[in-house]
Amino acid sequence: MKNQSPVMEQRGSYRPSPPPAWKPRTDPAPLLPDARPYRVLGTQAAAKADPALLLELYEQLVRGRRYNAQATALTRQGRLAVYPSSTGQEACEVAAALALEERDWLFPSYRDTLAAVARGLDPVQALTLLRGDWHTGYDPHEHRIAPLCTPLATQLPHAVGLAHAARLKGDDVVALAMVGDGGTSEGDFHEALNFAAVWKAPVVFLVQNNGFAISVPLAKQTAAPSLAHKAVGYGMPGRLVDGNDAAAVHEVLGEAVRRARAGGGPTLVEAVTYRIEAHTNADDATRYRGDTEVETWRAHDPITLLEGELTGRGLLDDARRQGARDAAEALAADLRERMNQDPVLDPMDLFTHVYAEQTTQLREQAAQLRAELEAEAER
Amino acid sequence: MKNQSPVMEQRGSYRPSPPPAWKPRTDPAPLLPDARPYRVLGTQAAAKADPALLLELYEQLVRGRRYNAQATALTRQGRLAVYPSSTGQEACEVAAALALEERDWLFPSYRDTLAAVARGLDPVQALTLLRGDWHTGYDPHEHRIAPLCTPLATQLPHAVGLAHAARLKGDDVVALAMVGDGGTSEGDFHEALNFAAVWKAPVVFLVQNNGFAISVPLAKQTAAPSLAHKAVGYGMPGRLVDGNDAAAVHEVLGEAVRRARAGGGPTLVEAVTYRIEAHTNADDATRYRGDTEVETWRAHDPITLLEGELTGRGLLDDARRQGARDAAEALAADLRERMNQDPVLDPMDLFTHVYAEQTTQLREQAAQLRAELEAEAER
Amino acid sequence: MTTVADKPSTTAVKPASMAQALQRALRDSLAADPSVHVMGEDVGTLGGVFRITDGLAQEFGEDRCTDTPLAEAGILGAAVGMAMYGLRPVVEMQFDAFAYPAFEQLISHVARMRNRTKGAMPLPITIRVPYGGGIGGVEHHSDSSEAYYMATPGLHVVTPATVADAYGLLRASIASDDPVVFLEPKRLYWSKDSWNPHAPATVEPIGRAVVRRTGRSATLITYGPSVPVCLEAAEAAREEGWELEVVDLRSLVPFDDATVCDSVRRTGRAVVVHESGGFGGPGSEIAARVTERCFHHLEAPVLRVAGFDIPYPPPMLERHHLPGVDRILDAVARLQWEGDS
Amino acid sequence: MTTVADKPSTTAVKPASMAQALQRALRDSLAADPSVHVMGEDVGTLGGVFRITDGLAQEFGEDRCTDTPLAEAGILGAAVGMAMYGLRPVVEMQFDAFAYPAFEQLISHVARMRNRTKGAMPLPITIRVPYGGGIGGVEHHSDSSEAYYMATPGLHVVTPATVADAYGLLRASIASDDPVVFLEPKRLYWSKDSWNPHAPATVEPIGRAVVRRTGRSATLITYGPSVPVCLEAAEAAREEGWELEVVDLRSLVPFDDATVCDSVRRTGRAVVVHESGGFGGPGSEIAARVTERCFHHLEAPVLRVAGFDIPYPPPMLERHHLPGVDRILDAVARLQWEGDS
Ligand SMILES: Cc1ncc(C[n+]2csc(CCOP(=O)(O)OP(=O)(O)O)c2C)c(N)n1
Ligand SMILES: Cc1ncc(C[n+]2csc(CCOP(=O)(O)OP(=O)(O)O)c2C)c(N)n1
Ligand SMILES: [Mg+2]
Ligand SMILES: [Mg+2]
Repeated sequence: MKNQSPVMEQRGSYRPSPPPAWKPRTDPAPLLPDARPYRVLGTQAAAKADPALLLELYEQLVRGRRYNAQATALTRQGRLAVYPSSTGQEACEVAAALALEERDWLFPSYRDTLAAVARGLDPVQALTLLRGDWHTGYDPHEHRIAPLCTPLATQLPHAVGLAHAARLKGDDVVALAMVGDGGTSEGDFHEALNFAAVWKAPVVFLVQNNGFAISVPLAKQTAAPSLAHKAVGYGMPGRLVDGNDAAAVHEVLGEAVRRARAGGGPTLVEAVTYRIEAHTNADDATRYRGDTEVETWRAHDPITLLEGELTGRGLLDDARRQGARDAAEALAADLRERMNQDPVLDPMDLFTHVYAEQTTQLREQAAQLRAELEAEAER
Repeated sequence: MKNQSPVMEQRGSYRPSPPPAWKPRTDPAPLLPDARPYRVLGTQAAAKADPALLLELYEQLVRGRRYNAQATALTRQGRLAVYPSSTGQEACEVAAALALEERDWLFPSYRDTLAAVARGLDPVQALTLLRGDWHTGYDPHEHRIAPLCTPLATQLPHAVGLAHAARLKGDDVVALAMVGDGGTSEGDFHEALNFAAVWKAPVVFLVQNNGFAISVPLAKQTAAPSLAHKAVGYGMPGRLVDGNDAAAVHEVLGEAVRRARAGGGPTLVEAVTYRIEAHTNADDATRYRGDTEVETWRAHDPITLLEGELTGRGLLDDARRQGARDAAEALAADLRERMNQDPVLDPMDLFTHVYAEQTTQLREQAAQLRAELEAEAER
Repeated sequence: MTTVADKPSTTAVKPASMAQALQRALRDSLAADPSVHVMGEDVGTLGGVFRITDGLAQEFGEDRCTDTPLAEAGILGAAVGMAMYGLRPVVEMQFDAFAYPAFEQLISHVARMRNRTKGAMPLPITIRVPYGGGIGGVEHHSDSSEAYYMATPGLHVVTPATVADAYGLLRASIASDDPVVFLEPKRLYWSKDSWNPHAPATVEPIGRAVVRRTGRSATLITYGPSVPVCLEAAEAAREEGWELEVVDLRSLVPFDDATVCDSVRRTGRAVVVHESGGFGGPGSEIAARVTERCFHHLEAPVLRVAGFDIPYPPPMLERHHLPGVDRILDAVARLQWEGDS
Repeated sequence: MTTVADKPSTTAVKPASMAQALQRALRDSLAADPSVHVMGEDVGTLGGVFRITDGLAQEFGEDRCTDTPLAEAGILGAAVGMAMYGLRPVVEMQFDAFAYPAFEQLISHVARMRNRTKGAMPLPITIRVPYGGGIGGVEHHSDSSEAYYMATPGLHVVTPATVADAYGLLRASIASDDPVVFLEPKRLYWSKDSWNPHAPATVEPIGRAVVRRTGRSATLITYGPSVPVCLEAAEAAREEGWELEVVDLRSLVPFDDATVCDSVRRTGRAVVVHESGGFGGPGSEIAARVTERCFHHLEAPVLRVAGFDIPYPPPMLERHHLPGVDRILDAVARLQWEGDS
């Protein structure tokens, strides 16, 4: 430490020491996002993209769009309690799933059933919460998908903790956590990103900025230049990407995942996209936004974009296109059929999993319900 | 909105529209803090500083240092339950108080009794919480000082709400809220800054980065380039200032206060300083830091710095210096004397202020205690 | 002002829903007092996910009915600051479980600021919380957390069961100089009774229970969403030869010992009914204090019919969890009647 | 394993403090199981503000005993993620009131994850919370919030009153596959009894109350910081001719009805004693359930001696708030003894 004692001279030339030990902890420049969302499709960067990947993304987008439509239809048939559609956001959902290795973990929000399905989860299991027969319809360990999370942003510290734990155990596992633009306002978002940066945890935070938190537009949610700019305040890189450009989202997430795996710490990715449907089937979007805005975004549709690129480069022929559609229809048909069967429920499950070992109290309450059910059955 | 429909051409030249409506909401460049803490003392900027202000700051610093020493002494005499000293941080405490107009509001943390005293609060009242005879020892409206706040960062949304309310009522009142480096990790910090920026509320957030949160050094608290860098993620300017340079802190806060008053919205100021004493009298700082670090910072003492400047410019003669010391001693003597008197307490106060109107239940409980006290008195 | 069930007083009275009454109470409060400010997630343009604030932003402007950023601690914390400056914030928490992030602000500040400052800084904040189940909501949308609020001194805890009370109690809560947690039984939002939104409406004082149905066999002590269930149970009980009295608490804090104990002393038997979990739930306090005060009048222990001590079930199973008529009658049957073993 | 008060078994036993026993429990747990991780504010280098984690970071490394950033929701949320990956986090909340920011994580995730996933994802997290008053702490440093935890299904709530239990119950809590809120009565941290830190120590099963003193006149039901007070009261009561039995609950969830009711049925009278506020406090549940189960054995209503229903007082007034010997004896005197009016 130089200049430990301030120099005290008479008049003018007085020059005390700088505050001891102060230096920027990180260089902020590389943490700042680009001025505009990064894009691949229709740019030079597209040439470098792996055609097989582009085709896989395309097939998944088509499948995802069909899945969203089918799930929404199921709400009308009373087969789902509620469905928050990701129509228009399929590029983010699909790219998030595809950017991960099998050993990695996905932390979806309540809107991200599609990401879970794209990662391999049975769509019926993915929809259990929204059908209403149980909370989480799958064993999270099977596909390494955390329970769909409803309390906003609360899954983010979980992702950090899991990624940190994996690193402590010596596993090169990455966690990718998804959250909405609205969710970034929650304290848990802040705490999670800070923990991740301090611990250099291998996490990727994907914010789907779809313009709204239910009815609240982004302008009432934040005054930041972009949500990606929040990254610099945690000392991690922020990346801004066109969320309807599946290739771009995949590339940006892929880079972030690789950096995390290599020990480079977390990244915050903001994907700019749009929620084409209402918040859920129960919402009436006409109360807070106009059709023109929706139409503008429909014109920037993730499937159309990718299809344009693939067609332009001669990578997509009619057969392939039809194949994608057929696969999507098959998924929808299977989903329809299985969701139309009433789930077999055991009310006694209410008491089985509250604790590892049932307490006396819960045994008593279970006995009460059992007796009631038996009496009901006899009637 | 131009380019609403993506252009779909065959091969190469394919150029879809950019994501609709995307533009940075604010230009990030002016929000970013300087690379090094801003300083006035010993720099060219000092020449522009108002000598009267410098002298006032000086007298307050001397007084503040003495106040800190006296309060710490009172803990040893059992006259205070606990005292978190701001020794070494007096420049921030004093500048915060002096940067405000009378109609403005100060939101101190538990460490900031000195700021409250510098703003005109009776030191005995300021110490009520820490003496233990009541929680808040003053009417917050009198000097527009919110209660000293112990749960970290929870006072920040209060400051935002108050500033917002004042603006709604048409009053040009500014709120200045103080928080520590550790407090910036709390979710409430995040939510408060976000609300402030979205509402363009007239608030100034002053983070005293004193290097530690109890035993935890800044490096375990954040990986950010600086705490001031957090500002950009909210869309407000971040300012970094040498927290031991009273003139610099005063100037930066003054600017932020003026901007807020003029409708320019909130500012985040990080003042880099150092906690010279242990966390409180109950803490043992030798468990987590070495003497050399402390000594390095003692050499960058806020009083010495300002004294150097004033002496160098011939603004401080022995009489004036002695005057400052005498005033400080008078404050200490008065504090000592009054704190050495046992406060007169009425246990029935426990029930008086829980609700506007005492509930039957509390009346019953009050009667019970009254009976007990009477029985005790008779014994 | 009433201490027995409100009855339609004019023939012009048309059915209105609880949602309408709440909305009218907010509108009248906003109109009556410029310091009242409504705030929360989606309360402005959308009018709230339950439409309770519908039209208020349009009528009073966005400064009086404000869409906040999505952060419950921030909302309540900002409301504290606004109240410090003399406003009367009315905060909406979108669902019961989404009030949890605001607990620190609630417990450490909202409930304590008046006491902390020896009365110098009261916080007249109303926190509206749609609570309870029975609407087919998925996880986190059907919690009943009144036990937490009850255990926090400094808060009032109020919950209406009728359309008229929804209006009267919400107006009183907003007018209160103390913080009120105003619990709205969401499955009663669309229930209608004969309340006339155009008649001059009554502001109900906080802290008074009401006897909704008289009877001499036993007392059902209940509140909010369980009031209609208890009334139904009382009707069904007549077949078994029991005349059940139904007390609607309306306010959990302050607790109206007089009305409750008066009833229990007359009937000698009591069952507390609520949706919230039983263990450490509101019914435990109610049973304990009634027993303390009416011990020698009791023919049987005060029983509790409550939700099970489990996380709130998924929609398809919630009917097994919610206290219904049968479970209430079973408890009544266990009240050690003459001739029981 | 024991169901009566532990007695020193060897002559080599030296007094140890509860703080030492807790520390030893953490050390033994860290040593026994590599998946145990201690984390919280100041738990590393400093060893915690109460020094309970003293030396652990030095011995096991900072990865096993970690100073976290200052954010309680983040700490608990990160612990959830760590537990999802198979670790056993032991989280320290610095003071009771500073656990409030973590309530959403606690209620919405920690308490529900096992149930949510039908057992696929249990969360073996121990949350250590120094609680209660009596140490001259300024505002926010003396809260007792066990009522909130009790009302949250899915949590275990455990609190020791002796040095031996501090060790045995903390080991058991860390070993539990369910989340445990482990409440440490901070004013007993420095209390010593004859526990031998070098002897092989017992892991106490969770969920069993213990009779600390036998008596046939009435039962004092208590836990944590109020246990020594009750024992003192029982001693003093002998002068009045009462032989008081003292039951230390040790675990509020699960609740040991058998031990408690067995005692109350024998004595016919009971007083619940705790520091936490009375209204909606733990005592309400205890009084209600004991009454339900022992009604015909009761000579008098179960009474409650609790903190007043006020925010915790400042240090200079706390002695008026805390239930002491006199207040307990006053309650015992009101248990309607033969010859009372
Ligand atoms: C803590 C919390 N508060 C409120 C809600 C209610 N809620 C559900 S979705 C939603 C909006 C979320 O917006 P955003 O984060 O942008 O995600 P999106 O719906 O756009 O995917 C709200 C307010 C919630 N689920 N959790
Ligand atoms: C919500 C909350 N958590 C924990 C604490 C306990 N605590 C008191 S001061 C402190 C450290 C604060 O550090 P910092 O914010 O840097 O302020 P400083 O003490 O340095 O002024 C802690 C952890 C608290 N008061 N509030
Ligand atoms: Mg959104
Ligand atoms: Mg600090």
